Amino acid sequence: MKLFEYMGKSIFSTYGIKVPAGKMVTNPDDAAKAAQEVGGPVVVKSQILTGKRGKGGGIKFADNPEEARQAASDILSMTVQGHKVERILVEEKLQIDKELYLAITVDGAAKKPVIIASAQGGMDIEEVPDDYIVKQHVDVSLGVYPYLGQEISRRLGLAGQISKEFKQLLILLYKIFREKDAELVEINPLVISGDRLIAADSKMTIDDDALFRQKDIPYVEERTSIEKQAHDLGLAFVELGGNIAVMANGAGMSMGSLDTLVHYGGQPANFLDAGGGTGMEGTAKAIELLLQTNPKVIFINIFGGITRCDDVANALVQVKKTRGIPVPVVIRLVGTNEEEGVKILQENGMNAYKVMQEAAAKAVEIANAG
Amino acid sequence: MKLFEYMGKSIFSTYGIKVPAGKMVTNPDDAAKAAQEVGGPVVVKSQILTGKRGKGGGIKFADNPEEARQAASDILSMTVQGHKVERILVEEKLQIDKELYLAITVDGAAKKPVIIASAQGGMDIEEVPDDYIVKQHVDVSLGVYPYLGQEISRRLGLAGQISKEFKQLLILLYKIFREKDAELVEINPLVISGDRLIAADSKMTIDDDALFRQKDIPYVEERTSIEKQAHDLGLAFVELGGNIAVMANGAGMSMGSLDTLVHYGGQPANFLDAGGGTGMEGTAKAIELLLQTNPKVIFINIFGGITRCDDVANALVQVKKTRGIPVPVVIRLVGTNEEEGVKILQENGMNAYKVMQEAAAKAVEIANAG
Amino acid sequence: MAIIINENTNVIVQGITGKQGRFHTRQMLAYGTKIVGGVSPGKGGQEVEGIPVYDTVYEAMENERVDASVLFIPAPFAKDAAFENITAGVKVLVIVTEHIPVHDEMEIIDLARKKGTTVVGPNTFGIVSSGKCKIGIPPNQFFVEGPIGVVARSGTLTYEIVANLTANGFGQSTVVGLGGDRVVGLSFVDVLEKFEKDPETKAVVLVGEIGGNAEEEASLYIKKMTKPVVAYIAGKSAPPGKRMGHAGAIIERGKGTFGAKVEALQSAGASVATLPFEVPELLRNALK
Amino acid sequence: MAIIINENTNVIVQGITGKQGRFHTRQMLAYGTKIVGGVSPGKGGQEVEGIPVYDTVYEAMENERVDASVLFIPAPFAKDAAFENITAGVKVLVIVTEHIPVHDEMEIIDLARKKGTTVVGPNTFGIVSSGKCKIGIPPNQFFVEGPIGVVARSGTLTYEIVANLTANGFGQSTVVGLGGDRVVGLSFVDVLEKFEKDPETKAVVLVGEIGGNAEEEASLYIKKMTKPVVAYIAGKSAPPGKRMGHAGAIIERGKGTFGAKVEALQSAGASVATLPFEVPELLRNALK
Repeated sequence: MKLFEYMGKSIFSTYGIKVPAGKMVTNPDDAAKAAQEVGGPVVVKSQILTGKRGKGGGIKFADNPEEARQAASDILSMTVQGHKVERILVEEKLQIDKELYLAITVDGAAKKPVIIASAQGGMDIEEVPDDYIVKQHVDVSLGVYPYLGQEISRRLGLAGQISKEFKQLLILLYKIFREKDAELVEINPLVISGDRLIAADSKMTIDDDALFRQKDIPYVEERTSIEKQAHDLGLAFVELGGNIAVMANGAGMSMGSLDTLVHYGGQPANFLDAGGGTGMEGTAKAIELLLQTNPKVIFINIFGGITRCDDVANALVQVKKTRGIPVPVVIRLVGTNEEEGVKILQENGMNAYKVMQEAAAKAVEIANAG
Repeated sequence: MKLFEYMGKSIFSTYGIKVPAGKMVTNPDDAAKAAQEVGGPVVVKSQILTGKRGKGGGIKFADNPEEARQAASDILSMTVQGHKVERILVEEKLQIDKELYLAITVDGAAKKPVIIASAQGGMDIEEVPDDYIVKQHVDVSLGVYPYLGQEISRRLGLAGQISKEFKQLLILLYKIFREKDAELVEINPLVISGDRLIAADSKMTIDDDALFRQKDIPYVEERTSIEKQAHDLGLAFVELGGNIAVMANGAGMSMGSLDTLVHYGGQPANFLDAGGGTGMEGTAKAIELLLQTNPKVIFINIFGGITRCDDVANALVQVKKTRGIPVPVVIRLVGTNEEEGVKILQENGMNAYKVMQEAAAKAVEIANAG
Repeated sequence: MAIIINENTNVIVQGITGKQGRFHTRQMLAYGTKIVGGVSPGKGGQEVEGIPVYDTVYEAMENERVDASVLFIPAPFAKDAAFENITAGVKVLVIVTEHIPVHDEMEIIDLARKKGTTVVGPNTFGIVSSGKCKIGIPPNQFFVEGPIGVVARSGTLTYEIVANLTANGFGQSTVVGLGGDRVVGLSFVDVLEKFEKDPETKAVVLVGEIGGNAEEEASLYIKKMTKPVVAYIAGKSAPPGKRMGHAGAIIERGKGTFGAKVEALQSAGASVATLPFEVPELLRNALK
Repeated sequence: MAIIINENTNVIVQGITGKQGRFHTRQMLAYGTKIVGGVSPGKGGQEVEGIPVYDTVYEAMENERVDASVLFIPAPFAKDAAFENITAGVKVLVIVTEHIPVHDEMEIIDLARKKGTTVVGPNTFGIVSSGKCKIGIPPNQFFVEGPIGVVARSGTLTYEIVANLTANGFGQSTVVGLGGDRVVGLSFVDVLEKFEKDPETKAVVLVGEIGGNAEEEASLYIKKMTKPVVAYIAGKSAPPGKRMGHAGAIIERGKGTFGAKVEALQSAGASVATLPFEVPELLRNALK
């Protein structure tokens, strides 16, 4: 779950990391008031869950409250990188002597947290040459101690008071990363302003699987309405925009189904992993979700393991009887309780394929025919 | 630094470990009031920094506030195990189904924390047969997880709700042990009362070397006045009650000096490790401390390493000149700047021995002569 | 032979009294797995499917020789259970549980490395040394003994591929599910090294997916292998920035794309199937 | 020969720009110790006694071969400095600092064990392989080369005994200060095992004290040794319950008494001196 910049900064501030004075507001009047409170020139920043706001015009400067009001009004009417702006952050404009980059994230290959730092901050870290990037893995049984900050600080070429500030900040940032179950905490730019280090931006992603123990972080909804419904049912769902609604069991199997459809020239409407052992009720609800994508055809690809074919068949029958399925359904059904499942389908006027690619080809044919 | 029972229980309570309802008071009237607040029968317990209070009459039961007042009055006039009682704890009398023992301490041999538990609580753990004691070391890089509590609980023969309570309690107790820099946390007895586990007593020792980061624990003074003065000077000092005041540099050397004096039939007045590199001023103050023990003779045993012999000699001369030394001083002085030191002593009418045992024998001779 | 587990592997089931644990214990027993005990705190002394239940892993190990453990434990408690197994000295730990927080996963794997425990998963279907021992949840009938090693990141897709292998006469030496999470105990390379050394294994099927760089790293090792490798990578059609079910299956900041993986594998000498059902044919060609 | 350190040991001094660090660097150089660098955060690029100063241990190790490190760092920061050395891969770490919190000591030693670092101390005078290398704070002049291994818990008392040995013609192979704290890196047994194997060492002097059970454990090993051991235990006259300067030197609950230690040592075959100055004579008898 991604957090808005202002939320990340609020967490930073709670832990003792310096952030610019500022306030999140939702309308131009409050923006003017916030600029008044901050005093002096301010930055007005759109709060959206994506980077590169600057390029889209989502960040503006204002020298006084009136300009801040105008900037807020402009930004609140924008759609930046496809995200409608609903919140803005009005902040003091920092005196910037230098911009650094600092992030902590999960390195799946090393199976460890990794600290990534650069003395070339402000730009996208992917654009910084490798020679200017310092990477340091963290032993999770130890965590981050001052010596690690000192070593990174040395490799970044920091000295004096800034080096001391950096050591402290790194310890706090790792504490946040760990205690908030973050997958990513990123400060870009981390600004050197006189002898202070200030987090001028904040990017945080919280591990969805850990939200159950992060109750004090407000939920940020980034999903579409259907994706949210699927999530509430415990299903993984991604909207893709095509006209073949797809359900399979297992994430790899679902991806494989999409790949096969695309291979035959089809356009999937969605990714939907119905999971293992979802049962009849869950499967029925999953099928209803598929219908919300307004597809031309529904493609169901089940290789029954924990998932029972008869459950899937019964779910289809139930949806057909209760609310009706207005489009053709192509179903491939093998594995646990396959015979029972196929029989149920046949009794209700539906057929099942045994081979995945044949079913996929059929679904594409139907979709492209209409 | 040892904590009083009521202090340990207050820490327990803050961390979520159940303790009996109760209050620390310092006079009989407040004891009666506390008994009133607690309601029902109470226990009135002397608060002293030693065990075995029960045997000395330091624990009494009272059925009502009036009895509590009387018990408090009795106990406050007592000296239990050599400690004058100044504080008492008035607590609810528990319904006791069973008494357990639980402690966490530092195992110097294993270099790890060790959990010690027994289903035979209430008595001194040294008196419990080894077969009834469960010992479990803790990996400091992991700490204590529920599985460890489950395993100890199994070996103690606990079941059901009590086993669950025990798991939680152990995690909390280890947290206290670690976060409060304890050398020892002990609950004896840990009482099973219905389906609750209650810490009916508390013994805690905080690492003196960690007090600098345990600012919220009130300081408990157990030292004598001289010991406290020595501690404030950064010196290790223990009163021993004999008539030969002793100063040496290094703890082992100081013990060796005492052993040698005793070997020759002397009675040391104290242990004093003047440390390494204390300098002249520190050494002068240490000599003044020695005079407070009212000795018959002072024995100084210096093997100069970081400690410089001339510093020690100058310190002696200074004390002699400013406040006078009313008793003989026997001094052994070798090592760094030995020649200068001996010369300074001679110029001021004092002599130095080269060999420790000769000096010790002389000091004993003087002490036993008078 | 086979890798990691075989017909002599003694297994305990942690969480054996739960619905999942009970069901899969029955399935594993039916497959022939030597299950010597179950663990369920507070339920010690009971039996499940004729298997004795212990209160703790420590207790189980006092009573049985234990080589491997499989976890059917809800995600919030999985770290505790994993730590118990690792500190008790279990050498192979299969974690089926999905949705374990990634920080817990990092801690589990860190401890396992330090103590020398092999972790399969989390979020895995498990591991099957076909015809000898199954630890995990795959359906029994498709896994038959043979010369093909299979290593995969995802579950059902692997059953599909294994069923296809079996239908085409290719039995399996061992089938290893690495797990679908971003942080898992085994990498492709760990498993490929074992297959390379296993005399029973003649060729390897690698089932990967988009996201991460596990397949790219595997390619570096495949280059050095003497045995042929056939790969299939799921997620060719997945858009960037969208997590495709698995925590690890996401193309972020242009990394972990289908194209990069296929290119790496092919330049390392692996045959790459465009669709899952092409695997047996590529395998047949590779083994010619 | 000698144990743990020798004439080829390259040493860095952590906290070299402090008063203590600077003074003892001079002393160690005078003894002949190969000091190749100092560490002091923020002071990188300076020199102390002609020795280059680095910002971190990592930096020192990029520039020098480092075998050992000695810490002159105030107690509150010692754990951080020790962790730096251990994680950087330093193999011998001498911690002179006293008053380090015992929980920090347990963590330092736990990490050192896991990473294979030998920790001498904390609260030690250090270690001297006489005539070859001195790491720590003892006065130089008394330590001369010879066949006697010395292992001790306390400092000045050891200088006294070593000076007595030297005066009586007994030079030392290596003198090891375990440290006066309750939790230290090396036990008597660790060091005795090394002396038993060291061809230069012909006999061992063990300087113990009351408290703990280190001497009792040592006795179990002494029983198996081929080389003679002479011991002295300080604290015969100490009353129970009083901490005699060292954190470890306290008789608690009747454990760690002088009597128990002497009996254990004697029954293991060691000669035990009643007073410190008797050691050389007992040694002479033991070597006959």
